[in-house]
Amino acid sequence: MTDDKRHLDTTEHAAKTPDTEQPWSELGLKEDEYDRIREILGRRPTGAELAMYSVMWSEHCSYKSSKVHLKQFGEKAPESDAMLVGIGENAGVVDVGQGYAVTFKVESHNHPSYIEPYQGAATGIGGIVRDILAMGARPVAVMDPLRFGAADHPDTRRVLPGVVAGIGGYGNCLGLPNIGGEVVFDPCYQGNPLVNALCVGVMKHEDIHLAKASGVGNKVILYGARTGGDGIGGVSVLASETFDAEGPAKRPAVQVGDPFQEKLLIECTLEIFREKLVAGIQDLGGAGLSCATSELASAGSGGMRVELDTVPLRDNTLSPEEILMSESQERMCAVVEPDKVDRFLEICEKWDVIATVIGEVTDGDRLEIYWHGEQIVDVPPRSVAHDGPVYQRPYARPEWQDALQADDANKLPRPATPEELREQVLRLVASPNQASKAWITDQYDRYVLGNTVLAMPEDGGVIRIDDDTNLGVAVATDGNGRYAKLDPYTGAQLALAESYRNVAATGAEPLAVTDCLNFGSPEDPAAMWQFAEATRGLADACQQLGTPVTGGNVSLYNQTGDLAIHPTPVVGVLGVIDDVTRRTPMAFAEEGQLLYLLGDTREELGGSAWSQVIHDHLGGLPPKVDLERERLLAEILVSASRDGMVDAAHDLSDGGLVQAVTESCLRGGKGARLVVPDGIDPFVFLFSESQGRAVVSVPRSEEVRFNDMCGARGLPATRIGVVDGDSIEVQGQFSLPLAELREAHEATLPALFA
Amino acid sequence: MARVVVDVMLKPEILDPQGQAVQRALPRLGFEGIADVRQGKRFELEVEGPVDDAVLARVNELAETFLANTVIEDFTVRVEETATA
Amino acid sequence: MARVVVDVMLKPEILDPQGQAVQRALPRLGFEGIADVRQGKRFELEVEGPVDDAVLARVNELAETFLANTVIEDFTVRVEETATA
Amino acid sequence: MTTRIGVVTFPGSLDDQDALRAVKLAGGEPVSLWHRDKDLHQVDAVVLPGGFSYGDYLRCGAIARFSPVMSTIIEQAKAGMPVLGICNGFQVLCESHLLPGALTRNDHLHFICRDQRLRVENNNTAWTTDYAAGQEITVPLKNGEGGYVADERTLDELEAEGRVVFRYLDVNPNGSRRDIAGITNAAGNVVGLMPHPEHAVEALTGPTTDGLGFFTSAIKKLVNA
Ligand SMILES: Nc1ncnc2c1ncn2[C@@H]1O[C@H](COP(=O)(O)OP(=O)(O)O)[C@@H](O)[C@H]1O
Ligand SMILES: [Mg+2]
Repeated sequence: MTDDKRHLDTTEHAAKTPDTEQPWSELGLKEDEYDRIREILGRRPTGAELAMYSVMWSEHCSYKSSKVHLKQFGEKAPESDAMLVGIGENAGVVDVGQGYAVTFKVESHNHPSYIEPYQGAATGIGGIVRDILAMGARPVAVMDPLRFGAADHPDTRRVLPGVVAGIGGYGNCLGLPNIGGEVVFDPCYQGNPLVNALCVGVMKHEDIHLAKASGVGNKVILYGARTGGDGIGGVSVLASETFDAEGPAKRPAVQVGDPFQEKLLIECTLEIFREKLVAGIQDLGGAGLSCATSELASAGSGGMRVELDTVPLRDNTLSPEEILMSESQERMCAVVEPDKVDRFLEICEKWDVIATVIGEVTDGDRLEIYWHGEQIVDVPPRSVAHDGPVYQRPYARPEWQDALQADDANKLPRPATPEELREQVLRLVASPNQASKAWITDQYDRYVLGNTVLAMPEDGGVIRIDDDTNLGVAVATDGNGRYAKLDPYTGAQLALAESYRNVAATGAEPLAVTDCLNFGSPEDPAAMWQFAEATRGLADACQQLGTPVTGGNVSLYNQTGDLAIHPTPVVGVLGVIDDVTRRTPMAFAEEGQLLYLLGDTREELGGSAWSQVIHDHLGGLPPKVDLERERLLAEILVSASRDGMVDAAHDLSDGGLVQAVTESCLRGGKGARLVVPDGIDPFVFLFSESQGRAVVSVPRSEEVRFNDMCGARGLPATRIGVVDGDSIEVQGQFSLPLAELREAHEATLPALFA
Repeated sequence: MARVVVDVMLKPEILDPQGQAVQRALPRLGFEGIADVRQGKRFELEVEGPVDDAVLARVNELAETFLANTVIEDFTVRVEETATA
Repeated sequence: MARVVVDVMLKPEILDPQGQAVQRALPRLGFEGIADVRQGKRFELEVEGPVDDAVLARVNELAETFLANTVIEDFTVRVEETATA
Repeated sequence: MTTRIGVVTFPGSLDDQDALRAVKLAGGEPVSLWHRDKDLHQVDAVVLPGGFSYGDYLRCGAIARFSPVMSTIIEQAKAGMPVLGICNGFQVLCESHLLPGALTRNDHLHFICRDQRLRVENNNTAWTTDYAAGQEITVPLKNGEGGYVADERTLDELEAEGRVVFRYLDVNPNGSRRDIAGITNAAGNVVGLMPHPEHAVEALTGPTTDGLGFFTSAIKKLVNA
């Protein structure tokens, strides 16, 4: 013990030894950042303080490079009555009516998932679920937008099955239905797969909880798993540094998830909420206790005092610095009034969850941390949690952008004969990006909780949230890195447009947005330009569509050496549907129903799936965005659902019309006879990726009414065929038996990964 | 035919939820006095021909690259003397 | 503190899909000459106090009723002599 | 008098709410039972729901089997109370030796979630009287360790005594011996199966409503008893 004390770097000791060398650089701090810490404290930081600042001031936790751009989401936020809690909390909260509120957020776990695919992805799910839980909500569904390297690359065989097993292993064990996501392959993600995870939670308005520590004398309770040596420094090391082939082989300790512990944490926390026992609550994610204590104290009114040696440990050799930085999973931190502590601990005991009072709220304005009675941290909490460094990183449009855009995909050689057209359709629907993802999604439980109304491969997931009234929500996530590479401003808007359209296709009204911005190094002006453009594009589009950004996440440094990933903004849209029984599925299931194409088709092949699959080409401009058209299309889709005018709807996105029709036919087990409308080239009709479009299946009895509605509101609606037979026939061109299409579409992923 | 056994255990600093679950259940089953439980994997490889140093080196490599995930696991390789029951 | 190891393996007549998957992957990894692979579990129990016959008998009982499902699994119990790497 | 059907919640149970809802939709009175409570609160039948009790650590169902509530359920099951084990519940019943055999890792090593077609082979159990013998039903299946195994003698015995209650059709999703999806004890009151009838009770959320019959069977049997 005496030995311990001799080495303990107390605040007192730090004040007396100003010249002690400190490893600020190894911890990822820049010299001016270190100087600023000394200035804030009026002395050198103790080891524990240095650990806290370094991890909280990392890119991942402080958003120091992205903050100046993210501001726009607030500044340009459209007026919305639906927003109950906005950006800045663990997750945003949206009013969905009938007294219900929904919270949702998407986050990245990219770098950890490359190092250890199973655990990296699993703990990604665990982390986002705790964020949602911390808002006071019951988590009700998850989604997983994923990006991998080339489908046939040997390392993809390592990463993909591990990531998928990890997401399934954790999410299935938590009992959360997985209702959708994305799987995209592109060589640009080879060394930087993107593992984003989204969670949706539901609560009543009065159950909203915030992350703040108020009320002098209130107790701070740490509960959940014991603290171990997991991912120490993981946040700063894993999330903020590029993988450098030259550098020392860093094999940072990875976090291992325990979904069972998290399931107990969820049930225990919800019971605690029901009894109104918490004044403030925060999950422990990146930066562990450093983050939770400083954020709670920073957002609250008083200070906080923590006895760090009371933290239950898994490994008794951990130093106080390590305890502060540990990223052990499945932990939460609550602020509880003294007379409610006993009941709080009782509920934890009921659920076999370890809970310990580790400190209390003080009337000061400092965060003080003690170790065996000696003070090792004494900081203004805001300086750690909210007033980190802010950078105006230089950015510049890369010089290759012009050449890329000039390389027009519309000029690529096109199929010359019907036979060639047919063959290219088959190649398209069998290509890894366009093929069925069932091999992956069949590893996820979509039924648990018994409220899943629609799940993948539908356009959006739809969850019932009230058994009696049939109120529900729909969520979709989308992103197209190829479009964003061609034009990041437009690309981000297209991501929103697609997600918005997907939600509307289910019959739900789009309400709010969450986003995960996956980009390269902010220290590279080109990547920073992409980031700035995408952020501006998304903020503008959200303003125009009236869907505020409620929260999200930024993941930078997604690059290997000089090679950055495609800029990849992933956008999640939440919609509300007042009666889930009127949801619109995607399957063409009724013979004789009429197929209508909604929207305009132009010659738009830049960044298209066709250009990638047939020509391995990326160039030109992405399709044009028309947000007013998107809004009109959404209104029509929602009205059609409400008035029972369509039996099926499927939005058009990558792969164009032929991809959408194939998917809807295969889902319903029925074929289609298509007629190419006058004045349009069959190839463009089938493969163009013009936006603002959807295909719907209309019962004959509804045709007049439906046409009238589209006509009155000015949405082009073209009758393109009929549900019929057991093949897809494009009149005058070719016929493809469903069986052949199914084989092409469904065999690809099993052949690669099973 | 000889048997080479590869034992794979989570590194000591890595959380072992399975071992912990077993340990927590022991008191309920009336077992006291067990301070820690770790759960790992055991692979039994039946090797054709004699197990010389070259074979052991190759099994080591197999364990390192395939049977264990050395980011989170340690392993040992040994020739089994006694047969398992 | 002594370590008692319990090895649990599927009975020979029970299909072992995990072991088979490992075995099937071996040729792809360039490993020949392995006739069979079985995958099982290894439990390391850290026992407080000396490990005498009474303790071993109790661990045996624990293995029989809890650590192994004897409908499909066999087990062995032994005191570990050498420490794992 | 309504039939009280209890659904046990173990730590890590996931489909307990679904099972309670299914009981209600079938016209019974759902009763939540807690793993630490030995008291069954006068229920007439018990469902052990799906999920990952105790994280499925060690073996699925191995730890749950030793919970206080199970000691009463084992006793009552032997005395004839209808007990249905779904997925994890089936695993608990096997670990408890109320049903023979065991469930092992799926032969393809992946968790699988699919709409599964089954044939009802025995409609004389407490949970299947509302089906016709040989009836084909479709209910969700979702498991990682659903491969049913038992030694040949046990399998032959099960077949001979008509105790194979459900068999997989089209696809054997997990490598189960003889395509066995569910079995019963000799008395016919204890039934376990891997697929999830409680997820097929509403057209809105399930692939079919074929699962409702499990719960209506038990309710009718108890009302008539
Ligand atoms: N791309 C983004 N768009 C909108 N809000 C963002 C974005 N990135 C981060 N935020 C918001 O910034 C806050 C801090 O983010 P984060 O550190 O990920 O939260 P947490 O601490 O809960 O993990 C959150 O409210 C988050 O929603
Ligand atoms: Mg959070």
